[in-house]
Amino acid sequence: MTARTTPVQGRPEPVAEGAARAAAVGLTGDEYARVVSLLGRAPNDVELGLFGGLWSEHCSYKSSRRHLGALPKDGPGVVAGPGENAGVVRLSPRVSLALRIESHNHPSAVEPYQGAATGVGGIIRDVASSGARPVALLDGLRFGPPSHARALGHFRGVVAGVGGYGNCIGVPTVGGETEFEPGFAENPLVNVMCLGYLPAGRRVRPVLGAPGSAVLLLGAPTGRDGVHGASLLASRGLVPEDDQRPAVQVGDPFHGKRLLEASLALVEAGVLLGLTDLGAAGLASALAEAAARQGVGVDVWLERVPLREAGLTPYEILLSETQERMLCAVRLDDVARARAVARREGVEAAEIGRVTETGRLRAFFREAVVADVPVAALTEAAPVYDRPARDEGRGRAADGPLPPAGAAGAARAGGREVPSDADLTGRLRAFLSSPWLASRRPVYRTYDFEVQTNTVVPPGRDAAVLRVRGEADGVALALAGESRYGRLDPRYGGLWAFAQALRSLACLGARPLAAVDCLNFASPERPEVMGSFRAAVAGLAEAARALKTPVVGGNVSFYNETDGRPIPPTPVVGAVGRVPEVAAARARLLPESLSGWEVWLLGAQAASLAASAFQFFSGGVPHGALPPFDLALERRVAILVRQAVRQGRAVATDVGKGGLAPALFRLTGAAREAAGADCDLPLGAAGEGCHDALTALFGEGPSRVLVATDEPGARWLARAASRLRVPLLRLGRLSAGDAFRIRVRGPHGRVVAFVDAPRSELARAWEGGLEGGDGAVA
Amino acid sequence: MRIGVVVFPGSNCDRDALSAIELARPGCAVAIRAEEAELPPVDALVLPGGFAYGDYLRAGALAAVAPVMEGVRRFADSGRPVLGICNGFQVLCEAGLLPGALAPNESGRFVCEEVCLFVESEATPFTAGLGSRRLRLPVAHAHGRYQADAATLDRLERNGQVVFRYEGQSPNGSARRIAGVRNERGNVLGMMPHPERRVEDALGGRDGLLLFAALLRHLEASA
Amino acid sequence: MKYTAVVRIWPREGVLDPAGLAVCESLRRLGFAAAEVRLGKALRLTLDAEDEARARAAVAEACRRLLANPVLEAWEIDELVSLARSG
Amino acid sequence: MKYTAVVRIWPREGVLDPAGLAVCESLRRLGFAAAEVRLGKALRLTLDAEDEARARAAVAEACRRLLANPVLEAWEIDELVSLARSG
Ligand SMILES: Nc1ncnc2c1ncn2[C@@H]1O[C@H](COP(=O)(O)OP(=O)(O)O)[C@@H](O)[C@H]1O
Ligand SMILES: [Mg+2]
Repeated sequence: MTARTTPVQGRPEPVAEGAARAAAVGLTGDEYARVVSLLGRAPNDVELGLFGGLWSEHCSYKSSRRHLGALPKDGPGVVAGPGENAGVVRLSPRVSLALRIESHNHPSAVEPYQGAATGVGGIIRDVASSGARPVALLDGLRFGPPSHARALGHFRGVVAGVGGYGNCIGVPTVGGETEFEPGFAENPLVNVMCLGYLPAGRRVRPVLGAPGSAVLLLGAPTGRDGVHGASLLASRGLVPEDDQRPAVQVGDPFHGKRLLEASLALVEAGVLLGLTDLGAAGLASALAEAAARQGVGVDVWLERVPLREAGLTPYEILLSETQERMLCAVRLDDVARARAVARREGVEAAEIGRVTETGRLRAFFREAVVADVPVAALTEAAPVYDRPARDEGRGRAADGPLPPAGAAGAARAGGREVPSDADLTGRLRAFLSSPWLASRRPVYRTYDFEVQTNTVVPPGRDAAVLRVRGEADGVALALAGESRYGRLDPRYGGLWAFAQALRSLACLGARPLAAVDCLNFASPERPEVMGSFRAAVAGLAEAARALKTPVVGGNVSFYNETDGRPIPPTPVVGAVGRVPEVAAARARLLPESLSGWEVWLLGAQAASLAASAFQFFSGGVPHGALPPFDLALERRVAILVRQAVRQGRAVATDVGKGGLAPALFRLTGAAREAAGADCDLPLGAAGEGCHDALTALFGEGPSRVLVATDEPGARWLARAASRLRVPLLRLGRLSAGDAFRIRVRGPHGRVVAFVDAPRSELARAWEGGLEGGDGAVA
Repeated sequence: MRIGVVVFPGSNCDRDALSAIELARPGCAVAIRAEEAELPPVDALVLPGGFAYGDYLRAGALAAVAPVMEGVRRFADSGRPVLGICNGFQVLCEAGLLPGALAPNESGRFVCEEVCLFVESEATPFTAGLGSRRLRLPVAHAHGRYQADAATLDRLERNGQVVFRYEGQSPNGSARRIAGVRNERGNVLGMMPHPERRVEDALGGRDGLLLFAALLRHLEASA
Repeated sequence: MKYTAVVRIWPREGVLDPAGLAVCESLRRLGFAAAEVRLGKALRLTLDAEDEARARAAVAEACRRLLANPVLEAWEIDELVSLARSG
Repeated sequence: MKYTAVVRIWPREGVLDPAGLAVCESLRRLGFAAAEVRLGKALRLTLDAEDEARARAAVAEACRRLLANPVLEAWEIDELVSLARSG
């Protein structure tokens, strides 16, 4: 882009020219007209670039903002909610937790390794800029099936990128999700969440301080990378073969680590008036948003911005998304001290601007004014859309005709037919080794999940548990996304994601403190996408209220589509909870052995194959009726499970993806020493809708948890469950041997189907599912 | 008694090492910045894990020429105890203070998991009294495949310089399943597994504490 | 016929090369008068092909499809020799 | 005078090169008749020196002291040009 650097004075401009200029920065003709009326003149190119960046979906949330108000953001202990660097919630009188989630979907589709790496770098800086030391990462990943060459490339590149950055900077990746589904073959999802610890009294905000304060830019010299990454890349679908080179950023975790230490040193030195990460739309958005929060103005001298290569234009300097940079404000007297503190960590701090009373963002380049616009025009005055939304979800597919049978078993998976016994064991084995369920260890073992030595429960369970040095209470963290049910009913998808994240915490004995959400959708300009967005948010909000958990931050990623092929609606929820007496928790949560313990199913017993992993696995098109979602029961189940686990009476696992049989398999692996299983699954009693063996074994439904407990524990459980009105069903026992047996019993206790395999054989299939062959991580 | 932990830009297990040492003996751990040429007075040195200087070029290569390394070399030459953990091991090999080199894992991938190792030499300040014990410690590295030519490997085995060996399959394809080696004199030890990550039951065990306790005993005896 | 090609893959102009920067800094610290370092990959590839033109085409195709990431990297064929000829 | 050198650093003969093996496998999967791949590094180094001989000596010295690890790697100077001459 050639920069016209002098402000254009009220020159009437042909409409067509305006529209073309607007399109180059991702704005519509109407938005351009709005800019002209706000300024009272046509913007010059630099100014237009500022509007393009700040009014992008990514920065302005213009399509989503109206709907996000539905999410409850207040709760006991909430110190900072959405709109800050990170949400902050109190853990103890001494320690608070900072958490935030971000998507890096588009960059990861274009360049998987760097896209994922810079996503990790960005989320770490967000948490650090709230004054917290980042202590954990979680990554929510979605790809097409690994048999699809492009999807395999995404998978390998993204996993390597998350590890490449996270391992190097020294923040452990303690959990996440890795899902493979046809809907993500072109558009992978990379959602990353970061947790930080900070002293309870500390509050660092993304602001600039009073007029007269100095503005410092910390970190890497600015290059041309990622100019308009946010506004262009994330504001439309992907176009295959498109040249998106300028939009890609490269991460440097080594510099990231130095910047992290420098930022925290500055916070500790007590010199900061404000601190913020440079993310989407670079310097432009960091300056404008920070100034807007206080209603101040800011002057910035672009020639003082350290450059990586010569010849960057003012336009590029303002909009570059070069990584590993932060912006801070200090009092004039403190500039020298701040720079010394940063330099000690190997980081340069350039004084690039001054806070003013003007309320305007003014950029100078070698004496010339290259942009002069009201801060409020860039921020508060950004358009907000009430885009047309059409509800297509709920029940539509369920009421429609069954799709024609695809592969053998597709129709049966939805119907009643019970396959032969031999078939069932083989199917369980194949299902466990398929990308749907296969062990994620090949992924998380490439992540350092123990650095910083806080990891009490490492990845492999429903949630991870961390200690906090010097505190009795620890923290559990989990991430849960939902992309299958949303195809049938997007509200249900929202309910599921939220409830599952909290259920995962309960399985490790944690009480929820706060959640964050990441909403991944296709183009908001399609009414059906907007409809699913609205419904999913409504589902999240309902669940958050019913489960009494505030949503302290979130992120929206639209335009996840290629050539008009949208991803399925995918809300992802990250949650943190408190684990009391964490020092003793490891022995309780990771026992030596569970053999001889009883197996109980707690909670709802309704299940269905509709949009279940098994239905997809069997080659079916998602169809059928989803089981009812009773949020009140969900809450009671979570309370019961939490109490049982906390008191050391049970080891629990959520019955999520894949249903009961895979959950039982996971339970047999929950102790250091694997156990066998010997269980009975009575049809009908096993739940509403469970009238056939496939649904009983593989059907999915909310509010279900499988626990192992000893005999006194079982008595306790029975009493507690009746007090809390939670249904209970005893399924059998875990055994010392290697046999994994489930008998499905029909009327009069007759065995109508069974699974019977050596547990070690199932384990081999499960463990090797993502290893070797074409699915290998490396 | 003071044990120094060298903090390179990009080290990320420095705090973990400092707190493990503090747990073994409160008040004796000191951080030393690698950009400073002079070592403060200390009785032993630990080079911690992480990605010093980003591990760019080769793991440990750029750190091996950091300003502090001259001091580390003199310290080692004087016979005082030096322990390199993970990245620290890589740095010591790159600096020539230990024989051999650490190549990329056979799998080509980073690996983070708990392994078992045997202590095969007591002739270091960190393993005295731990003879033929079996330790459970975690590894977390992408470049942990110990390599040296056959003659060197034979010599190391003959001299008892192989201090730790992985039990069963090595997680990285190390020559002769070597997990840690010492110099001839025995005062410099490098190991890929992380003892500082196993110093509390709450975090999975205390086998790592044995090494720090052995070091303290050694320092006391020689004080 | 067997051919051996050496391909060099460089970070593109303008693309951040953190490794090159770090190496340059260390070289300076060691007293070398290094002004700039770019760190790329070298790849020696032995393959079957009918003649040199086809070998070159195959290597170029491999660079495009797999070896280099066009978003971040530029490649060049540095050498191409027939193994028979080179001994 | 400014010189630019390109250095190639290879995994030594006999040292396992997992990255090269992985690339080779992927090439075969894509249908290339790849027999062997070794993955090394290429380093472009711009430095000041009085003349070409000194430039070459400095680069060789940098390889020995920092750029290559003799246990694992072999290095070669692939190119050395004076920037003035090459334009
Ligand atoms: N991308 C990832 N990063 C880190 N951990 C992961 C990732 N994917 C999965 N995991 C971990 O693997 C385990 C199994 O994950 P998942 O298959 O989603 O099962 P669950 O039903 O327990 O959520 C969990 O502990 C999870 O945290
Ligand atoms: Mg999960």
